[in-house]
Amino acid sequence: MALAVLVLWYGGALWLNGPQAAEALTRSGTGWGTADLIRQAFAMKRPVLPTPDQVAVDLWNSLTGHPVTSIRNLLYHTAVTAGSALTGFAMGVVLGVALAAGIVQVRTLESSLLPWIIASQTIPILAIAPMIVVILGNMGFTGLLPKAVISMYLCFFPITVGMVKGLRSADPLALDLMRTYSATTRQTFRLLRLPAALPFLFASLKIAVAASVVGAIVGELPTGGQAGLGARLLSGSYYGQTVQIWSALVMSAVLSVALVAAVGAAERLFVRAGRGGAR
Amino acid sequence: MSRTTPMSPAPLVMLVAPLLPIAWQGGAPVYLPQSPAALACFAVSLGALLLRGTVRGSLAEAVLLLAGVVAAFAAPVLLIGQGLALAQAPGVWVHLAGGVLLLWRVLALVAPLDGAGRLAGPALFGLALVALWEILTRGFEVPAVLLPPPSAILAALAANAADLWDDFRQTVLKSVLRGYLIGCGAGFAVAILADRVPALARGLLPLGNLASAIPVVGIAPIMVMWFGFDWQSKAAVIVVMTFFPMLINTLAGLSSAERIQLDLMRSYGAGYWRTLVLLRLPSALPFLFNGLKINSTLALIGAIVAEFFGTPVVGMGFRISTQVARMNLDVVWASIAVAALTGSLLYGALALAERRATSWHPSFRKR
Amino acid sequence: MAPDRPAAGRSVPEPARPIVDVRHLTLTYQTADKPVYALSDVSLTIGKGDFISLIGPSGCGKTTLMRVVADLEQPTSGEVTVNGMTPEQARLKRAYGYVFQAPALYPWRTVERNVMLPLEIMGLPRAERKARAAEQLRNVGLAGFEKKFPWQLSGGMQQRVSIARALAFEPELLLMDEPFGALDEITRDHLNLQLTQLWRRTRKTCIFVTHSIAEAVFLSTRIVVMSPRPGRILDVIDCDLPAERTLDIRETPEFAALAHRVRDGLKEGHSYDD
Amino acid sequence: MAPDRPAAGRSVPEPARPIVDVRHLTLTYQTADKPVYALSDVSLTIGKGDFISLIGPSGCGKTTLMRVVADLEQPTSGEVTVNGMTPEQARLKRAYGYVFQAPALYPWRTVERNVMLPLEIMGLPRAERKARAAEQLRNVGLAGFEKKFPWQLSGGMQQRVSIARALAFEPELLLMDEPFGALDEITRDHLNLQLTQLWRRTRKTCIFVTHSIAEAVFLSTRIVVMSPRPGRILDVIDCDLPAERTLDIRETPEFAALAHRVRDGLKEGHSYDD
Amino acid sequence: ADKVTLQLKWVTQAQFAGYYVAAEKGFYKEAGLDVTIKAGGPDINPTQVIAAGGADVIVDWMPSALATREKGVPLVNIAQIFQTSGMMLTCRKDANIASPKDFKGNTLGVWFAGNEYPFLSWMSRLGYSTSGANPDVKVLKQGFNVDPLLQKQAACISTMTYNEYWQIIEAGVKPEELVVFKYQDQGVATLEDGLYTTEKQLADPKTVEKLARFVKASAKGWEYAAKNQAEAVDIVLAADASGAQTKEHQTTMMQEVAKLLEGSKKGTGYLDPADFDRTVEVLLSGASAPVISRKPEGAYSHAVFDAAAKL
Ligand SMILES: Nc1ncnc2c1ncn2[C@@H]1O[C@H](COP(=O)(O)OP(=O)(O)OP(=O)(O)O)[C@@H](O)[C@H]1O
Ligand SMILES: Nc1ncnc2c1ncn2[C@@H]1O[C@H](COP(=O)(O)OP(=O)(O)OP(=O)(O)O)[C@@H](O)[C@H]1O
Ligand SMILES: Cc1ncc(C[n+]2csc(CCO)c2C)c(N)n1
Ligand SMILES: [Mg+2]
Ligand SMILES: [Mg+2]
Repeated sequence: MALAVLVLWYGGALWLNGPQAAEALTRSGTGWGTADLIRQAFAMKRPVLPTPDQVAVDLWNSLTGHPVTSIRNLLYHTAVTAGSALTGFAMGVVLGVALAAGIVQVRTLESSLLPWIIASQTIPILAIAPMIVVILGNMGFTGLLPKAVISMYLCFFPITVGMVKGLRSADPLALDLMRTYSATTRQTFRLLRLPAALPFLFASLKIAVAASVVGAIVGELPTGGQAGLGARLLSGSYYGQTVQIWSALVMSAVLSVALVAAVGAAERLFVRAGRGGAR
Repeated sequence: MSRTTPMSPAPLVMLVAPLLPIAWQGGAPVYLPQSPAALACFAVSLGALLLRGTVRGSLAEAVLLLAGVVAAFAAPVLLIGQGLALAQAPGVWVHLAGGVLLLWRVLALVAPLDGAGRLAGPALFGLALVALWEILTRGFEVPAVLLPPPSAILAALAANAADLWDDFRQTVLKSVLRGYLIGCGAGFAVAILADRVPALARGLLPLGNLASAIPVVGIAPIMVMWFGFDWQSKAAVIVVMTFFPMLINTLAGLSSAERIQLDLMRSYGAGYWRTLVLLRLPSALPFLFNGLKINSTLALIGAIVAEFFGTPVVGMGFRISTQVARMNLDVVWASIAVAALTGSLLYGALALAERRATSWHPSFRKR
Repeated sequence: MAPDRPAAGRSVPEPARPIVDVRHLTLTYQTADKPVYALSDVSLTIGKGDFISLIGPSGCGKTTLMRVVADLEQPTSGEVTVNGMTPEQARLKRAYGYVFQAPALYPWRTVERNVMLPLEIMGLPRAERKARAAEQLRNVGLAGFEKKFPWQLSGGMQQRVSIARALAFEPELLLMDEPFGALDEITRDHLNLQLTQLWRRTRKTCIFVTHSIAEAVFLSTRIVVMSPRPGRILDVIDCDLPAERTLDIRETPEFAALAHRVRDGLKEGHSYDD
Repeated sequence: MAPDRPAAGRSVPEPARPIVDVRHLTLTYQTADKPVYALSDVSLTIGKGDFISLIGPSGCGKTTLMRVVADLEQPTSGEVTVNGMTPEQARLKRAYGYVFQAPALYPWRTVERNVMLPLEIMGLPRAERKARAAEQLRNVGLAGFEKKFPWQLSGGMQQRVSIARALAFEPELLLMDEPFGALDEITRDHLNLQLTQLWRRTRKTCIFVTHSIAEAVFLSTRIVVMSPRPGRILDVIDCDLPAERTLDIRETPEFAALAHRVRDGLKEGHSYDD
Repeated sequence: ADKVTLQLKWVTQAQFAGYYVAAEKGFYKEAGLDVTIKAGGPDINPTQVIAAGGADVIVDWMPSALATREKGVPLVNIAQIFQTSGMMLTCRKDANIASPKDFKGNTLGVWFAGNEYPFLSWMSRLGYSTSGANPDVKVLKQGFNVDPLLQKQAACISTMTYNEYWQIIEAGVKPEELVVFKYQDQGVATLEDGLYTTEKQLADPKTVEKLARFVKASAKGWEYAAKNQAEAVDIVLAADASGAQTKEHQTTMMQEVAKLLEGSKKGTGYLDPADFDRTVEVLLSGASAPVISRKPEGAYSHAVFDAAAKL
C-alpha cells in the first residue's frame, strides 16, 4: 500500500515537475535524455511537487539540525501549533457541549439559536481571523489566545451538531424511566443523555480535533511570520520554498492524525460497554 | 409541558433607566423627561410589562411584550437619529438591556408554535441580533473599517448586487456544489470500501486520515498550483475538506446497527450488500446526515478560503480578500452575508431532508 | 361491558383512600395514516394498599393506561389524579416505581449500577446504594452477576434486573408491566411469592399487568379485565382470598372460581376478534 | 441427568432423518470478570419434522443453544450439524426462520415492510411479498396495522409482527424463542392452534423455547428439559399425543401426566438454586 | 522610556531591516523609547490595527493609507522611508512580450488588496480594458508567490525588485529570459513603505516629540542597515520567529531595499511633496473605480520630520 503511494508520488512529481525540468535542461544547452530529465525533475530546488525523499531529508534536517527549542526546529513549531490547537479544542469542547446541552434542554434556545450557530459557520474564518486577531490584540490578548479562539470557532460546531443529535438519541423508553424517577434535567443529562450521546460525541470530537489544528494554523497566518506551522507554511509559500511547505504540511498532518488517534483511544476507554442489545 | 411558567423579573432592570442619563449633548447629560421620543419608547416598554397580566393566551402575551421590545430597541435608534452621543449614557443601555431580557421571554412564548410559526423564533432572534449590532456600532461609534453597521452592509449589498451575484455563481454554483458532491461521495465510498475490505482499510485509512488532516490553508495553494486558478482547484479543496467528516460519520453509522438486527440478517443468510442496503445504511442515516450537514458549511468555507489563494477576478473569496485590503468592510460583510445565507439554506434543506428520511429516529419521535 | 361497571369496583368492602382516580379517560394516538383509539372512557379508582391486576388482550391499552397514570402520556380527555394530585405532581414527588414491559436497561452500566440508578437519583449514600442493589439482586436470583453488562444476560435475567431496579427504591406506587412474562414457571412462582410477601409487609399500592390469569388471581386484591382496542373496562373482580397467600391456594376451588370468572371476562371481550 | 440421556430421544418410534445434530456442545462466554458457562456437554438429535420444545429455568442457555444452531454463536467445543452441513452452510442456504426473544423490528420500516423483509431478501416478486405479508399479519391479528411503525405498537403486537415475519418465508427450520411470551391467554391459544395446524400441514422442523409447560406439551413431539446454568439436558420427554390436536386435549389425563413429568424435571433442576 | 508600537505591513524580512536594526543596536533605547515591533502578514491590515488602537505607528503603502483616510480613519504620513517604488511587472520573453504594447491578449498576474490601482491606472493609460466579456488583458488575482509565471499560467506577474523577482531567478530562470517593467519607469509609481500615524496623535505636541525621536532613530537604523548589510541580514534573521527565512534571499533583498532608500533630498524619511502629488494623480486617474475620489488634504505632515531634524 505504502509502496503504491510512493510510486504514485514519484510519478506525480515527474509529471508535474517535468515541464520545468525540461526547460531547465534545455536552458543549460546540450542535449539531454530521459534519465537526465528524471534526475532533474526529482532534484529541483523549487519543485511543483517535491519528491518524498526531498521532503524526508528536509524534515530530518529541520527536526534534528537544531536544538528542539530553536526556532529553526520544526518540532518547536509543531509544539506551538499543538498548544494553541489543544487550547482551542478544549474551549471548543466546552462551548460545543454547552451549546448542545442548551439547545436540547431549553426549547427557546433550540428554535432561535441553532439557525444562527449554523450561519456563524458559513462565515469564512480566513476573513474574520484577522479581525479576531486585531480585536483581541487590542484587548491585550496576543500570542496563544487569538489562535485558540479561532480553533475554538472551527471546532465547536461539529461538536454541537453531533451532540444535539446524540443527546436526542437516547432511547425513548430509557427517557421515560428517568421521568418516572422524576430525575432532574441535570440527572437525566448526566446519567442518560450523555452516555447515549457518546458515540456521536466521539465521531464529532475526531472531526473537531482535526479542525482545531486547521484553526490554529489559520490563526497563525494573519499573524504572519511568527512561530508555528502556519507561519512555516506562510513563509514557505512566500518564498517559494515548496519543500518547506510540504514538511510543514506533513508535520501538521502527523499532528492531526496523532490527535485523532488520541481521541480514538479515549473513545475506546470510555465506550467500553459496546453495543450488544437484545438477543 | 406547562404553559404558564412564571416570567423572570429580570426585564425590570429597565426601571433604573429614568435615574440615569440617556444621552449626552454638547457635554451635558440628557435625562429621560427631556426627550419626548425616548420617553414615549420607555412608556411603551413599561406599559407592555405592566399590562402583561391582563392578556390571555401566550400568543397575545408575546405580541404585547414584543411591542415593549421594539420600543426598547427604537429608543437608541431615535436618539442617534437626533445626533446625540450615547456612548457614556447608561440610561438608554439599561432600557435596551431590559428589552433584550424581555425578548427572551417572547422567544420562550413563541418556541412551541408549529407550522410557519416555527420560523418566528429564529427570525426574531436574528432581527434582534442585527438591531443590536446596528445600535451598538453606531452608539459606540465603532470605526467602519473595523465593523460597519448592518445598515451600511445592506446598502453595500444593494449597490454591489451584480458583483455579488457573479461571485455567487462562481463560488457556489461552480465550485461548492461540485466539490461537495464529489467529496461526500468519495468519503462515503471509501467508508464502504474500508468496511468491506478491512485489509485495504488498514492501509488506506491512515493515509486518508493523513491526507485529510492537512489544513485547508496548506492545501489551497497546492491545489491552485495543480488545478489552475478557476473553479477546479476550489472544488478539489472542497473534496479534500469534506472527505474526512463524511468518512468518519459513515464509519460510525455503519457500526450503529444493533446486534440483534444484524443477527436477523445473518439468520436469513443475507450477504454483505443486502445487509448493507437493508439494515446498516438505514440505521446509519442519522450519522450520514450529520456528516452531510457539517460538510455543507465546510464546503462553503473551503471554497472561499481557496479563493484567497488565487482566482480569476470573481468569487466570494476574491471579493472578501480584496475588499478587506481596500477597507471596504461593508462590501466584505455583504459578501459574508451572502455566504451565510447560502450556507444556512443548504443546511436547512439538508435538515429538512433528514427529517423526512429519518422520521423514525428517536430524536424526531419524542422530545 | 358498560363503562360504569367500575362503580362496582369502588364499593369494595375496604373503603380505602383513593390513591389513583381515573375518570372518563380517553386516549387517541395520532399517527400518520389514521388515529389509533387506545383507551375509551375508562374510569377506575384504586385505593391505598390495593393490588390491582390489569388483564386484557394484546394491544388493548394496558400499557397506555399505566403510562397515563405515570404521567408519561397525556390523556385526550378525562381526568386522572394520583394521591389527589395531578400525575405530574406525583411524578415530581417520585411516587412511582415503574417496571416497563421491556427491560430498558442502560447498556453502558453494569447490572449493579443499573439497579443503583434510581438510588443515585434519589441521592442515597454510596454504601446504602450498594447494599440495596446487592439485596435486590439476590432476591431475583442474580447474585454473582453484579459486574456483568445487560447484554451479557439472558432475556429473563434482564427482566429480573429491571424488577430489582424498581423494587430497590421502595416507591409509593408500583407499576409493573408484565414483569414476569419472560420467566420460567419456577422462577415466576418464587417471585410471585416474594412479591405478595413484600406487598403484605409494606402495603404499597401496586398496578400490575399480566397475561397469566393464575398470577392475577394469586396476587391481586382486584382484577380489572379490559376489552380489546379501544380499551374499556369489562369487569372489575374482587379477589377476596385471604391476604396471607401461599402457592397452595391455587389448588382451592375459590381460586378456580375466580380464575374462571376472569377467563370468561376475557373471552367475552375477545369475541370481537375471532 | 447423564449426558447420554438424549440417546433415549433418538429411539423415537419414527426414525426421522436427523436435521439437527448436536454433539457434546459446550459454550463458555468470556467476560471481563469471570467466564460464564452457558452450555455444558449438550447432545441432542432432532429429526426432520420434529417439533422440539426447550424448557428450562431463566438463564440456562436455551437462547444460546438456538443461536449456536443458527450459526450466530460459535461453540467452545463440540459439534453441530444441520442437515448434514455446518450451521454456517445451512444459514447461507437460508434454512432458518428465527423468532428472537425480543422483536428486533427495524424502526425505519412499517409493520408491513418489516414482514416483507425476508421475502425481499429471498427475491420474491413484489405482489407475492405483499400478499404473503397481508396473510401473515391477518393470521396474527394485525390486519389494519400494515402502515404503522414498530414503535407505534404494543409489546405483544410487536412480538406478533416478528412471528409473522418468520412464518412469511416458510423456512426449513423454524427457531422460535418464546414467541408467545408477551401475549394474553386467548391470543396465545389462538396462535398455538394455528402453529400446530401449520406444522401438521407442512411438517417443518421446529425448535421452540417456552416457559409454559402446557404450551410445550400441546405443541411438541418432544420436550427437552434443561438444567440451570451451565445448561445441560435433564430429560427428553416424548409427547405421544395424537398429531391432530385441539385445545380440548389439554383436559385429558395423558396431557396432565406429561405436564407433570415436565414440571418434575424442571423442579429437579431448580433444586440447585433455592 | 516612552512606549511606541510599530505595526509592519508584512512578515519579518529585510524590507523592514531598519527598524529591527534600530531596535537591536539600541538606537531606540538611546532615544528614550521602548519600541514593540509587530510583524504583519497578508491578512494583517495595518490601518485596521491602528484604527482599533493596536499600534502607534504603522508601515504602509500610500494607496492603502489614502483609501483608508477616505474611509474615515485620519492617517497621516510622518515619514517616507522608501523614496522610489520597487513594484514591477515581470514577463517571460518567450510569451513574446517586449514592450507594454505586447500585453494585449495576455494574462497578467496582479496583487489585489490595493496594489492593483497603479496597475489599472497604467492599463487605462495604455488604453487596455481589463474587465468585461472580452478584455484586452486577462487579469489574474495573483497569490503570494511566483508560481503562475514559472508554470506559464500568466505571461507577466507582479514582483517587487527586492523579493519576488529574485525568487524567479532562484528558481533557475535566467535574467535574460525575462523582461521587467518598473512602475517607476512607466510613470505610474506610487509611494510605498512609509510611516503613518493618526491625526489625533499629532494633535498632542508631546506625542509629536516622541514620534520625532522614533523617526530619527528609525532613520539611523536604516542608514546603518544600508551600510552594514551583512549584519542587518543577521539581525533580521534572528528576529524572524518562523525560522524559515534563508540568508541567501534576505541578503539579496537587503541589497535591493537599500537602493529604494536613495534619492532623498533631505535625508532618510523625507517625503517629497512632488512624489506625493504624483501618487495622488495616479490614484485619481484609475479607470472606472479610482482609489480615492478627491485630492486628500493633510494626508502628510512634515512636523515630525522637521522636529526630528532639530533633535
Ligand atoms: N406511540 C404510539 N403511537 C401510536 N399508537 C400507539 C402508540 N403506542 C401505543 N399505540 C397503540 O395503542 C394501542 C394500545 O397499546 P398498549 O401498548 O397500551 O397495549 P397493551 O395493552 O399494553 O398491549 P400488550 O399486552 O401487547 O403490551 C395499540 O393498538 C397500539 O398500537
Ligand atoms: N454475550 C454474552 N456474554 C456473556 N454471557 C452471556 C452472553 N449471552 C448470554 N450469556 C450468559 O449465558 C447464559 C445463558 O443465556 P441464555 O440467553 O442462553 O439463557 P436463556 O436460557 O435463553 O434464558 P431466558 O429464559 O432468560 O431467556 C446466561 O447466564 C447469560 O448470562
Ligand atoms: C495581500 C497582498 N498581497 C501582495 C502584496 C504585495 N506586497 C507588498 S509587500 C510584499 C512583500 C514583499 O515582497 C508584497 C508581496 C500586498 N501588499 N498585499
Ligand atoms: Mg403492553
Ligand atoms: Mg432466552
